[in-house]
Amino acid sequence: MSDTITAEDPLSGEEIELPADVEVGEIIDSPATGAELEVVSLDPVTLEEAPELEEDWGE
Amino acid sequence: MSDTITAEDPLSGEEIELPADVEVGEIIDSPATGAELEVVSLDPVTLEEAPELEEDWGE
Amino acid sequence: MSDQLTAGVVGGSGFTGGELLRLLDGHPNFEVEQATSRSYERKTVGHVHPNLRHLDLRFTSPEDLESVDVLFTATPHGVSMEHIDAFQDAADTVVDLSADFRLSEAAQYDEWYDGHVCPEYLEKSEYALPELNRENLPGADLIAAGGCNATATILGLKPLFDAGILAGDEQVVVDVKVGSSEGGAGASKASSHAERSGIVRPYAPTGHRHEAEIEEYLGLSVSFTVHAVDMVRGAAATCHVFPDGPVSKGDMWKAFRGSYGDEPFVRTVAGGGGVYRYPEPKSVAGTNYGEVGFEVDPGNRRLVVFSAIDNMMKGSAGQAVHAANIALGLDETAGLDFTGFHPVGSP
Amino acid sequence: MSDQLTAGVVGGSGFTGGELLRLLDGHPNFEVEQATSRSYERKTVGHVHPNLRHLDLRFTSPEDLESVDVLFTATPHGVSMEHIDAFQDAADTVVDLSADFRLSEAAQYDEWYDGHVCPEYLEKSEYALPELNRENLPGADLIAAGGCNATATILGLKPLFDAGILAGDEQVVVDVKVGSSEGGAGASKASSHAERSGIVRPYAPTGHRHEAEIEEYLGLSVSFTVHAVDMVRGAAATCHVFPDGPVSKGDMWKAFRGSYGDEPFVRTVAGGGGVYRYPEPKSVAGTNYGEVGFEVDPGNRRLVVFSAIDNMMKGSAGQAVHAANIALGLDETAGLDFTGFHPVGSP
Amino acid sequence: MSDQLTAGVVGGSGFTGGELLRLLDGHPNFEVEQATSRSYERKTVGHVHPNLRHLDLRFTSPEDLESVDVLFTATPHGVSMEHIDAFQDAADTVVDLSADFRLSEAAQYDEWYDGHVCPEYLEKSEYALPELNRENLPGADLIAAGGCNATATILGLKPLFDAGILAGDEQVVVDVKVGSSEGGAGASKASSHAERSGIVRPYAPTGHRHEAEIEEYLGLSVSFTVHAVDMVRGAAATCHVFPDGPVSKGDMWKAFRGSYGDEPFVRTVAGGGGVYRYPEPKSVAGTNYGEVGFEVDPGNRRLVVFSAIDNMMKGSAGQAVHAANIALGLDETAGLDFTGFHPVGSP
Amino acid sequence: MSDQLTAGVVGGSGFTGGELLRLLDGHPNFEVEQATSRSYERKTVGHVHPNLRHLDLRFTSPEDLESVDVLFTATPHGVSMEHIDAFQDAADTVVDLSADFRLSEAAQYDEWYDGHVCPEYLEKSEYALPELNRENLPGADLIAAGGCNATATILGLKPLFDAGILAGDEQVVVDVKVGSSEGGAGASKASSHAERSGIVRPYAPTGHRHEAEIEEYLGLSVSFTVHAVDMVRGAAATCHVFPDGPVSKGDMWKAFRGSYGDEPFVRTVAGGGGVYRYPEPKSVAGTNYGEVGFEVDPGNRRLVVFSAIDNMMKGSAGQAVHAANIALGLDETAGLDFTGFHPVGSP
Ligand SMILES: NC(=O)c1ccc[n+]([C@@H]2O[C@H](COP(=O)([O-])OP(=O)(O)OC[C@H]3O[C@@H](n4cnc5c(N)ncnc54)[C@H](OP(=O)(O)O)[C@@H]3O)[C@@H](O)[C@H]2O)c1
Ligand SMILES: NC(=O)c1ccc[n+]([C@@H]2O[C@H](COP(=O)([O-])OP(=O)(O)OC[C@H]3O[C@@H](n4cnc5c(N)ncnc54)[C@H](OP(=O)(O)O)[C@@H]3O)[C@@H](O)[C@H]2O)c1
Ligand SMILES: NC(=O)c1ccc[n+]([C@@H]2O[C@H](COP(=O)([O-])OP(=O)(O)OC[C@H]3O[C@@H](n4cnc5c(N)ncnc54)[C@H](OP(=O)(O)O)[C@@H]3O)[C@@H](O)[C@H]2O)c1
Ligand SMILES: NC(=O)c1ccc[n+]([C@@H]2O[C@H](COP(=O)([O-])OP(=O)(O)OC[C@H]3O[C@@H](n4cnc5c(N)ncnc54)[C@H](OP(=O)(O)O)[C@@H]3O)[C@@H](O)[C@H]2O)c1
Ligand SMILES: [Zn+2]
Ligand SMILES: [Zn+2]
Repeated sequence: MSDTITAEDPLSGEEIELPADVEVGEIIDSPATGAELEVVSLDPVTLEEAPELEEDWGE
Repeated sequence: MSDTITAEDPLSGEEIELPADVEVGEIIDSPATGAELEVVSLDPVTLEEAPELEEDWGE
Repeated sequence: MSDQLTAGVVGGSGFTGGELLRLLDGHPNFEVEQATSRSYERKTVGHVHPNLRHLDLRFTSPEDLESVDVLFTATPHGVSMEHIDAFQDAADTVVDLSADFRLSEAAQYDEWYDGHVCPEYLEKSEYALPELNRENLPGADLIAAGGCNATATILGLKPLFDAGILAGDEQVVVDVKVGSSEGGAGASKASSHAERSGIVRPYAPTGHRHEAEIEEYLGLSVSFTVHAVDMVRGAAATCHVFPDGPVSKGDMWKAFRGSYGDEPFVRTVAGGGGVYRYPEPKSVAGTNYGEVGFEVDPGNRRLVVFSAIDNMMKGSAGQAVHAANIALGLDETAGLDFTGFHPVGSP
Repeated sequence: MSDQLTAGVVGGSGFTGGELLRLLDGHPNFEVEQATSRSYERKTVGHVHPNLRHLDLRFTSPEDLESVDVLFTATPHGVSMEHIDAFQDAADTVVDLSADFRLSEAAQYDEWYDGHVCPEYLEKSEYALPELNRENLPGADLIAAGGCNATATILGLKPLFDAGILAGDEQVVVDVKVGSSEGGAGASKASSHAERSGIVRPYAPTGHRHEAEIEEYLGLSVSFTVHAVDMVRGAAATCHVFPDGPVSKGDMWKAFRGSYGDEPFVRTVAGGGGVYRYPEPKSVAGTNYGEVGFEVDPGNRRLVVFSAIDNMMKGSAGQAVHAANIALGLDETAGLDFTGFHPVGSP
Repeated sequence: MSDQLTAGVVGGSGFTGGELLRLLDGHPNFEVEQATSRSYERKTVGHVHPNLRHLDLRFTSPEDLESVDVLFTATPHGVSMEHIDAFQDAADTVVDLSADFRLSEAAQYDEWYDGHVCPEYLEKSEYALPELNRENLPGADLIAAGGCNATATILGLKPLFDAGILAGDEQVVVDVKVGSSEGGAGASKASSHAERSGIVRPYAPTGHRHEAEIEEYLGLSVSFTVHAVDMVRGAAATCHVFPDGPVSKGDMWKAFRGSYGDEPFVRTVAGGGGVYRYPEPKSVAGTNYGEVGFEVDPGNRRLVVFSAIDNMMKGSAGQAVHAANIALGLDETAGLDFTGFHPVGSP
Repeated sequence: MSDQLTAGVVGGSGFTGGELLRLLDGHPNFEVEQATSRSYERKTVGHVHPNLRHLDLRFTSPEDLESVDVLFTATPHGVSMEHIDAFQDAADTVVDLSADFRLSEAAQYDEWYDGHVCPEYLEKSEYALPELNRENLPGADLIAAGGCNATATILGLKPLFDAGILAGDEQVVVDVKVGSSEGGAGASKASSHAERSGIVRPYAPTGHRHEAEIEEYLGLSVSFTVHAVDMVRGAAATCHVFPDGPVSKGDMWKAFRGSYGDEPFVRTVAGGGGVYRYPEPKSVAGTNYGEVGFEVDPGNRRLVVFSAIDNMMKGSAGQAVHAANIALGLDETAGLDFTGFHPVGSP
């Protein structure tokens, strides 16, 4: 397994694992909630819920 | 088609057709509402909603 | 003969009986006088068939048949042969959907069914499938609608006989896939939703009775296997045919066009683009159409013939009405013009 | 106005476009002149819609619109508002199936969609649903067919407003279940057979755009949630209604009879016996009927209203043709008389 | 207590009985001694359950119960209350899957069922759902597995009570969608494949008995409606909740994490990307997992809570084994570690 | 060799890749180190496979392969042959699920595929199907899992060769029915839910590539036709066999018992009572079992052989793990002990 670091999921408050090389602005999904999160800062890594990706979902 | 008479559906108030030879106590379904009705008197034919026939319906 | 005729349906609470009622209700020349059911006597037809809630008709007993111009009988095998006299008393034209009058000899009923009680009718009855027997239908008074799986198979293979590609002694495997409405309206564990969903179930691995019918009408003994699959309406026959000599795609197109070029209810679909390249039950669901098509497998010197019908329509009730139209001198396609849906799940 | 009219369909390769072509083909008063598609230009209509293989018609570009009496436009949201001038140049009567002209104010499009480019049309357009707006349809030149889920909901709840059971400020939860044809003909992972089979998938938990439409036409703000389930055609709305005072079954029957007693395409089904006791999409599949019904839950002082339609018919193409019939002074039910199947899997 | 225990299943030919046999067969601590069936007496278990063909076990009569450590009883409502003494004679631990011992008072059985013949057991029995009642299970000798629809509902709403978002007097609508296995193995017309395919059928519009169970365990009177949809396994509850004050997504996450953070069989799924964004029966099919999730609808001041289980597992047999594991001091998750499939149609 | 081994999956976001991850996660001897995907790089495995939400694993690029004990490659045809050197650098044992290493000669790839870029590997690779090739698997470093339809066919027909009933020059028709997961995770119009529901669609009427594989391993040229039907998992092969001389049911039982009496994953089901009398995909869904069975048709001197597997298991991922178990000296059935469900819709 690749290197990982931990951060707090902003929705659930849970500790989650992320790849060690995440970058600011990256959108990454949370293993705790499945939600898409945006990396807003590093050291420590801080995450925010990403703006809804208006993916067409079959309507 | 066999002979028919009309009566009032007690649920919807609609005029419905019934076989001419209905009898008191007979349970018959309404073409207006689909409901099971009981013939409570003849001449004129009077109908009431039949007690729920606790038919097993797949639960 | 007037253009407005009266009709009755024995077995009107069943699946094909309900389909007959639906077709007759929408037919420009028929008026439904009676629908029988023993279990639902005096209930409205809409109690059983939710699509017929607008009909002001109640089931009556099959014991009290009314006099009509044409009587359709849609009862389990064995019932019609017992009641044929009463049926013919009630109507000049009887169209039976069961197997009771499809074969021509009592011996066949001994072999494939449980014998026959009135073999004298076997010669008089006419097979309903117009693509096979159109010329004998006008004026017929007893018509036997074909079996659904037999109909699908016969429709697929007939052009090969017409064109001389098959003579009758070749090897032909027919692998059929059918929907749950073929089993009729009765309830059983095997046909419950939980047990029957999502299946590919070999329900007649060998010895299916429709073999007799195919042999009767094509003169061909087929290797026949039927599978139940997850659809409600529909029968699809895949015929693996091993002709004696080489046959090209062109030969096949010629054969199919020759047999069906003028047929109002048969469509040849063989390759091409898009999603629907060969016959599929979905494409004909709810209609009286049969789709037939083919592919040529030179490596194995095989022809693959596909045939798809709606068992409730071309495979029974639709075929019956089609034959009645011809028998009674009506417009052949009257009441049968529905062309089907797209998209459609599994009608 | 002659009884024989010409019609065109923009977006003819889509699901509702194909349904329009099917209906117009079977309609006694219309002749289809054109069906557009950019992706299938010059292909036959039957290439996409296997049920229309008999049509001698090829898709043409939406850039080259022919002049017709009535133009049906069945394109994704946003297309019609961009092309409305060209559409109106091509036809005196335009019936649009998208959301582009359903709401009356630009602000609603800002809130629920991505704004509107020609808000001046919003006042002029007429909502197609005849049960709601029949009197304004004759002669209308721009008609907006309702959304499928909105139509189901409105049909179910309208009698409660007509009868004064609801005033508009009550609590109403609408829990909708829909089939895959609602998503249109495009392909996506979520709508692939493997991922979409057998689901109960909350696809619009909150914030569905049809809330706006319901509010517009009923004056009611509903709590709206939509689930995708395993069927192709069909939308079923279950409305959980909390009226201010007690309401009896008799009150409900009276309300529904009052609103729909004379409606050709609405059927009230509420209890009774047999298998089909309440509205079900299966019962109306392929038809222009809406089934509505109800049950009273005294313990919770709740009314449960059920409504079932075929989204491709009453929920779009059928409603559009129904409205066009009225707009053009034709027989209201022309071309829409199909009553549905029994049995039927999931059409 | 040794780690190797013996088990029996009364009603082993039924759907939940078969599921119990499957789970016990794969369980590290149980040995199945007996499976009863009156209709299939002396037939192999594999005759009924094709997935258990490898089991060397034949059905025996429920009249001849063997002595076992734990007896699972999976019979229709009313049977266990009649035979409870025999059951307790046969085993120290009885786990009943029916409704017979779920409620605490005879009056509830009078209201919702047909009364009770041994109300003295009602106080002694323990509700099986570990997420609700884990602390009372160790050593319990009569355990009542929850109803499937009640379990789905309770799992979804419990966090709102734990977190004080709900107190019990709020308005809550629960709209449930269920598969055909909920009806058990019996055959009926309504549950035949042809009639039940492709449906959205309101089968319990009001008055469903599980309301009593939900009220008993959550102290909440819900507005409850159940629909049958086209799947075999699965129950999905959509709870429309109207809390007194505003609730944020963060509040909800906190509530769900608080209640289920340590639960081995509950997963919170609430938004995010991909195809599976909320709880779905497909995602948990065949497993003992419950998926719960939510969405917040600020416009209507509504919370929508979704809950999905496999009715045969978390909704009955899985829950029963889970509770038995706890009651007997075994590893809680023993025999229940299957995590489900992807893709999967409708298991 | 230690009992705890590391494993990687190339193509982990696909259908068989996800199945491999599921099996390896539940396998007592494997630890998953890596799952690759180009489209879902850095997303959690649970984003794609909802049943694997508990896995703490993210997809990584196939360009950065980690060193593992065994590498499973589940990519479309043509990918593995291009990357085989990188794969073998990363792992001592490579198990490939594509067709790239199944056949033994380059000429076959010219005929049936688009040629081969590294034919030197063709001789070295071992076919995975243990029932055919168990003795050559221990220590193998390149293993080619069989094609799903080929596996079903080979399993069904092998006993006839073992017993001398077939020699290889007989006429054999194989009519296959498959589910939608065979097509993999990609989206297309033909595989959308609306178009693919309820179908019996001839998707490979002739010329299916698995003919080559069957010929390679049985020495038999078959007449092969594949239909898509409405299920997600499952492949069912019906083999219509015309042996040279008469064959009795007893001969067939002897043949099947002879070939499979000791096989842990093959079950013979041929007649008998109950609902499930012949092999069915439902009965083996989710499992690594193959069900085989037969019927004898004396009239047509035909044998009908049925074979049913789950294409995701015995037909790909399960077979791959089975072979890896043998190759690496592990317990042959490790990680593959799931026995399936009853009832089950269409997993
Ligand atoms: N389903 C198909 O796709 C299909 C296709 C081709 C041919 N067929 C043939 O068509 C016939 C009807 O099939 P189905 O599928 O419609 O069957 P079904 O659904 O079981 O209906 C049978 C009908 O016959 C009535 N009936 C049964 N026994 C009777 C008796 N002794 N006297 C009078 N009425 C009786 C039943 O009603 P009551 O019991 O209430 O009287 C019911 O209305 C069968 O012969 C079948 O082989 C069916
Ligand atoms: N499906 C339903 O149940 C339903 C119900 C009610 C309302 N509606 C509404 O009806 C409309 C059509 O829905 P649908 O389900 O039929 O969609 P669909 O299957 O996706 O069809 C869309 C059609 O529009 C054409 N099209 C797309 N973009 C276009 C453009 N820019 N210019 C011209 N033509 C364009 C497409 O063909 P080409 O791309 O080849 O040109 C296709 O023929 C939508 O607005 C939808 O919201 C649908
Ligand atoms: N299905 C579900 O999803 C579900 C979920 C939660 C709870 N439950 C509850 O679990 C119980 C079983 O449900 P099910 O769906 O498994 O039902 P089922 O499939 O109908 O099975 C019932 C079983 O009980 C046996 N049985 C019936 N009457 C009996 C009697 N008088 N004495 C002894 N055995 C009898 C039957 O076999 P024989 O007739 O051959 O003896 C059969 O094995 C019910 O109480 C149900 O409410 C079911
Ligand atoms: N489905 C079955 O039932 C079945 C049965 C037997 C054998 N097979 C064989 O198994 C293989 C996989 O089938 P499937 O159904 O799992 O297909 P699938 O669902 O389409 O998955 C293909 C996988 O390969 C990856 N991939 C595609 N191109 C790649 C490339 N150039 N380099 C690296 N990765 C690539 C894809 O992910 P990204 O594109 O994100 O990298 C995806 O993870 C095929 O060869 C198929 O013939 C399948
Ligand atoms: Zn389906
Ligand atoms: Zn189904």
